[in-house]
Amino acid sequence: MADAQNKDRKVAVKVRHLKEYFNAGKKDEVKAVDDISFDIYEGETLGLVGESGSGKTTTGRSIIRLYDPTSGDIHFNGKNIAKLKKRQLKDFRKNMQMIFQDPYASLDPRMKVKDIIAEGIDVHHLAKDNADRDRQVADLLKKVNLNPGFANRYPSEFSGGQRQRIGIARALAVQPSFIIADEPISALDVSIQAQVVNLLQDIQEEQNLTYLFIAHDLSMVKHISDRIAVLYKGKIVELSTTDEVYNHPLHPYTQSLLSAVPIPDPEAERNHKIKTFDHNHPFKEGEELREVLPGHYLYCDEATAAKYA
Amino acid sequence: MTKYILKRLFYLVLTLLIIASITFFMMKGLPGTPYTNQNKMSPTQLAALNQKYGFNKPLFEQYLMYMNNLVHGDLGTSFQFNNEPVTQLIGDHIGPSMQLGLQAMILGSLLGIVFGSIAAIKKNTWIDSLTTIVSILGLSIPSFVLAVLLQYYLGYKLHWFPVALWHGFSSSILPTLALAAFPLASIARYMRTEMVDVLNSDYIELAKAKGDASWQVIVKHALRNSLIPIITVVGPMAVTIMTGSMVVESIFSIPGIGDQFVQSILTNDYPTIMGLTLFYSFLMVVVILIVDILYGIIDPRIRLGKGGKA
Amino acid sequence: MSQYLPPEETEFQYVSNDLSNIPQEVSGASRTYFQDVKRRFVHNKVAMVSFFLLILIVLIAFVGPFFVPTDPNTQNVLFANLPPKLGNLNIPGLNGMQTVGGKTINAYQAAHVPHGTYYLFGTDYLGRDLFARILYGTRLSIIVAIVATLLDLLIGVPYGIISGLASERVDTFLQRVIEIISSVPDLIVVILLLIVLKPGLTSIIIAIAFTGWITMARLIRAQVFKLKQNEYVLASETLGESKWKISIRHLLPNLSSTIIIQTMFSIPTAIFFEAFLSFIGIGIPAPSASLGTLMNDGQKAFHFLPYQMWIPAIILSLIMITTNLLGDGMRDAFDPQSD
Amino acid sequence: MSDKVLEVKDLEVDFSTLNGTVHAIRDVSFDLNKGETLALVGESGSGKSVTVRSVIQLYAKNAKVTNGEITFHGKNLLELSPKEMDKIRGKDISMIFQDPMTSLDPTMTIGKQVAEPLLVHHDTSEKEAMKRAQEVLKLVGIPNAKERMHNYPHQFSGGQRQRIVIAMAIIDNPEILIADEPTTALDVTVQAQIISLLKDLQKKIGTSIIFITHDLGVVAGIADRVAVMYAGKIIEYGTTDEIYYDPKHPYTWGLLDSMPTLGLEGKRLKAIPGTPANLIDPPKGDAFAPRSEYAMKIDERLQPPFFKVTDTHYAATWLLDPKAPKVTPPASIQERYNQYQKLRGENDG
Repeated sequence: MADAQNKDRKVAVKVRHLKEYFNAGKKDEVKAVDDISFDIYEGETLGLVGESGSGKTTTGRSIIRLYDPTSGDIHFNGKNIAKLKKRQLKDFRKNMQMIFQDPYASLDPRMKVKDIIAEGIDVHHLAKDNADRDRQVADLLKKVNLNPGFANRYPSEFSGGQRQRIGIARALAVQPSFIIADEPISALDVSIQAQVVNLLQDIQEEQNLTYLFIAHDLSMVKHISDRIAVLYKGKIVELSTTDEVYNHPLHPYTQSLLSAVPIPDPEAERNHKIKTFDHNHPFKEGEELREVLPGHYLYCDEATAAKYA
Repeated sequence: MTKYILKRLFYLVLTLLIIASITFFMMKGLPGTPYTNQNKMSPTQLAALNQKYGFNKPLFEQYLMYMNNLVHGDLGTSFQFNNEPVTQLIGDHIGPSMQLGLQAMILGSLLGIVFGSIAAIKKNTWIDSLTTIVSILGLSIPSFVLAVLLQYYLGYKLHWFPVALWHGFSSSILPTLALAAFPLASIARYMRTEMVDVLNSDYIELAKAKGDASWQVIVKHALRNSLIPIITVVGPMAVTIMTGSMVVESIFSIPGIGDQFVQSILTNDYPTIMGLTLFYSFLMVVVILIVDILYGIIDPRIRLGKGGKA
Repeated sequence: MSQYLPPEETEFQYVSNDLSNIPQEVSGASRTYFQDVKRRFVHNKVAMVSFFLLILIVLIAFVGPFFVPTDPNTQNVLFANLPPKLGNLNIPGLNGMQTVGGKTINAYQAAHVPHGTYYLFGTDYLGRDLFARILYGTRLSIIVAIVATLLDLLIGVPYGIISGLASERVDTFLQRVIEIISSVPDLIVVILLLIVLKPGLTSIIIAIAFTGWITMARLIRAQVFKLKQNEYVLASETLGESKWKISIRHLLPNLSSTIIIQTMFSIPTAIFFEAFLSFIGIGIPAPSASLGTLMNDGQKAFHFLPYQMWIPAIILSLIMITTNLLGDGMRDAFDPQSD
Repeated sequence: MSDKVLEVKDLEVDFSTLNGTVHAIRDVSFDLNKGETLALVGESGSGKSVTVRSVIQLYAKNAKVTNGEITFHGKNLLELSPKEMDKIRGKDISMIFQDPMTSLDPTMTIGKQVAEPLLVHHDTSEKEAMKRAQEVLKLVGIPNAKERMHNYPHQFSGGQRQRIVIAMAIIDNPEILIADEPTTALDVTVQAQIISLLKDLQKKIGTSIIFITHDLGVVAGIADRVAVMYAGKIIEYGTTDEIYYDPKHPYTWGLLDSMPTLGLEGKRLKAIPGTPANLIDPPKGDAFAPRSEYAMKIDERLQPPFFKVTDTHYAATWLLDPKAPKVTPPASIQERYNQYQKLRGENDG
């Protein structure tokens, strides 16, 4: 998968043939993630887009090992973490963190903000004493543009956007190098979304973080991502740089998805043509993810791939 | 569906066998013998009885014997009551208990559903408060207290109904009332909660947006949706009511199995206790199974749960 | 309403807001969840009245015996079945008068009760002071209920949490156990246990707790299933917190409302069971008294001496009503969405 | 104007909550013309949903209309009895809700649910109503409508369920269709289908639509006119082109700017700083002023009236007062305006 364009870049996360089946082997088996492979380079933001049920949240949760992968490998900082036992996970959890979707469900309503943020500090014993812990919490609050005086308050007093900032501070507390952001803005109002996205970008720049940004909102993904993977029914159907995916989408599903995005411009909307995609027969025999153009991966069969060569 | 029912039946039988085994060993572990309450007996008489009931055999053998009989529908023989088989004992006394249980359940659930619905519809009005008071009283006043009061005032003082004994329907009225209070109260509470939930749902709002008058919304949409979960409560409660009727039967001197059960407890009549325990458990598991099946029939989400999605 | 002043020229100037540092607002006053709960509870008049009434009953039952020197088990057959009397006050129902065979007589004179001896709640068929017996009986019933409920908590909460958090296999097993126990109606289980155990206070408590915890365990399990899907629990897991720590740090505090509410509803159930068992004669052994045994005794003579059953019945119902109302009030306070 | 089908005037709605009275709607007026689509745009809590729910009079029990008039066919809807209101709901004015997963009765077949408005409002026979229901289901694009009418809601996907809800709303050819964020809960591809369905239906049956959304992208494609709401008030309204290409209110600027556009190469989004105003104690003057870089002294004291921009375009901001200093909108907004001018030039030439 190390393609020609990015040969020299360091890979932060390497996912190979990841499968996550729920109720495997039973009648109600769900192939939430079905054999996906991709790399995330150090310092980049990989956008993972897909509609509901495409498996994007499952992918994120499998990588951070909230779920045990059914099969496949996940290399993180040179170590395969897919098969680690629950007990062995603690170390890597300092380096990989997650920001959650629902700002109302992601903060424990019975805990003070400072205890929420310091949870990771406590688990990994990152504070020398209480004063150090308080100082770290105050720093983190400042970093996410919240008033450090809020440390003693409870989540219910905050708005959705503020809560999401607290969630970000919690993730940053253990100083991770890689953050999975699972639809972090989809529950927020438009004007607040931009605030949170800007914050995420600032922090990434400051701390040289790597992001996996999961979303269904294609316009925001485009804005924040360096490269984009399009997920459909548990499979990656297309993966390339943001410009490539948006300007030269190859997979019919990607094309249909992009054409459906509403544009805040009446004139553009008047001429807007929506492409349809046959959801009943999405995949064909012999298809797999192939690099059809340099750095541009497409889920297709050999004949299709040959066309681009 | 058939497969599901078969699987459930298997678990049902398994559950009953486990319960039978546990009660068997529990009863065998008792220090007293069943004869302590009998008139004094000579050792030979005792030995003869032991022989008869197999009490001199090893425990495990007794167990096998018991289970074997059980599988053949034989619950053993009562130590009291002229050595009557327990099955016959149950058969003879089940009538009044069943009648009381069913009457109480029907009365209780109907009134409970009506009261609960009205309370939910008239939420936070005096009607709601009144219903709350009635249901709190129903939940809080034990059936046997109610039974004694009803017996004294409506039977003994006012002579409206027979004071005791079992002579047809009129005898069943007072005990039914005493037994119905609890199901009435608790179903009214469940119903209120369910109905309030349903009335807050989007589809009720959409029904209103369609121009349904409030009564149409309730009859066409709210009632059915709030009744479905109530079914799960009603079944097991019916069995509980039947067990609860033991004291009420005693108070009214009704020859039901509840009264029989109390008698057998007071006289250490182990076979009858075991038999009745199994009988009540049988009722319980069967009722739960029926409720589950019924639920699947009534709720389309479960009925057509698999497939069917385009 | 201030007077409308038309805008003036000078007011059309930019105020140059410092937008990089807008003062951050947080909504409302700073209150914890429990402070909110308390506030809602205090506003609920019915619940507050029930609360104080219950406290009063408990206080009287526990402190009362110190002030009532009469022994509840002392028999005085000469003074049997005396009606209630309070001093020399001539209050109907509390004047020691009794109707026997159509004639009203002064039962105290008839039994030659010495002057100055009064039985507030009368005496029973053995001439025992019913007031003393009811004080002790109430106390006993409350003790049974509280201890049984504590046992419910101690078994039900961990059982529910383990079942909710453990692997599917463990959960299935634990649920099968519950299924089997609950296939036998509660009353029957309790009665069976009482037959097996040595009669006495402890046995009753154990027997009642044996079925009581199941409801608690089921509720907790369902709640855990819901809570563990919450993203804050997942977040805790990604931070490396162990399951055990998660259940202490996140689950227990969030389960507290469920636990408290269910506890409030367990108490009346336990009180009822105790009374029921004593009523059918397999509960608290004589000569000890509980509300149930008192009612059992009273019921035998109810047609002639209704006070012997009325008084314990009213107290029992009062305890049940207040605890039920208190439970309702707590549920509304913890879970305000229901209004 | 004679082709006005609905007129809302000076509407004010309060909610009583534990923390105090929320002034959810503060003096809202607008009208709806025959056959047009009016979009009410705003963030959560801006009052857009409460506004339309007041029209149909379905709102929470703690809500209270304290002032205003809603005129429909010469009648003030706010003065109608519940019975009279029932006759209008579902017949003349119908509604589509946000979440198709919860807005259908799970225990009733969809055919019956779709047919319900006919049975409620007319003497239609059950058979006739079901026939109509089948036709409408076909119209909204439910395949095999004849068989699928007898299915239950859970047997349909989210997008299909929203189509069913739409079928229900249009079966009686309503004059007004209120769509309360009908696509928010749906995936983009499904959203696109639903929107084109609504547009088609409007052409066929000529209904007027009030479309509520927070998504400016969706609005651009469907609306004829747009009203932007902030903190319980309409702060700007005009034709869709006017709002998108020549907005005048700083909040509208902020909203347009905080959206990443597929066309524009964004480096950093321009976020609106701060958080929305507290409606328990609403600001005396312009509610948006504390978040605006164009705030003036007057904004703190007085609420701005509507200033006319064109016959169709009005904005409530003191910036349009002749006494105000000349403002230069952000570059991105100017760009929009230039694009508009170019477009107009092309069309004219």
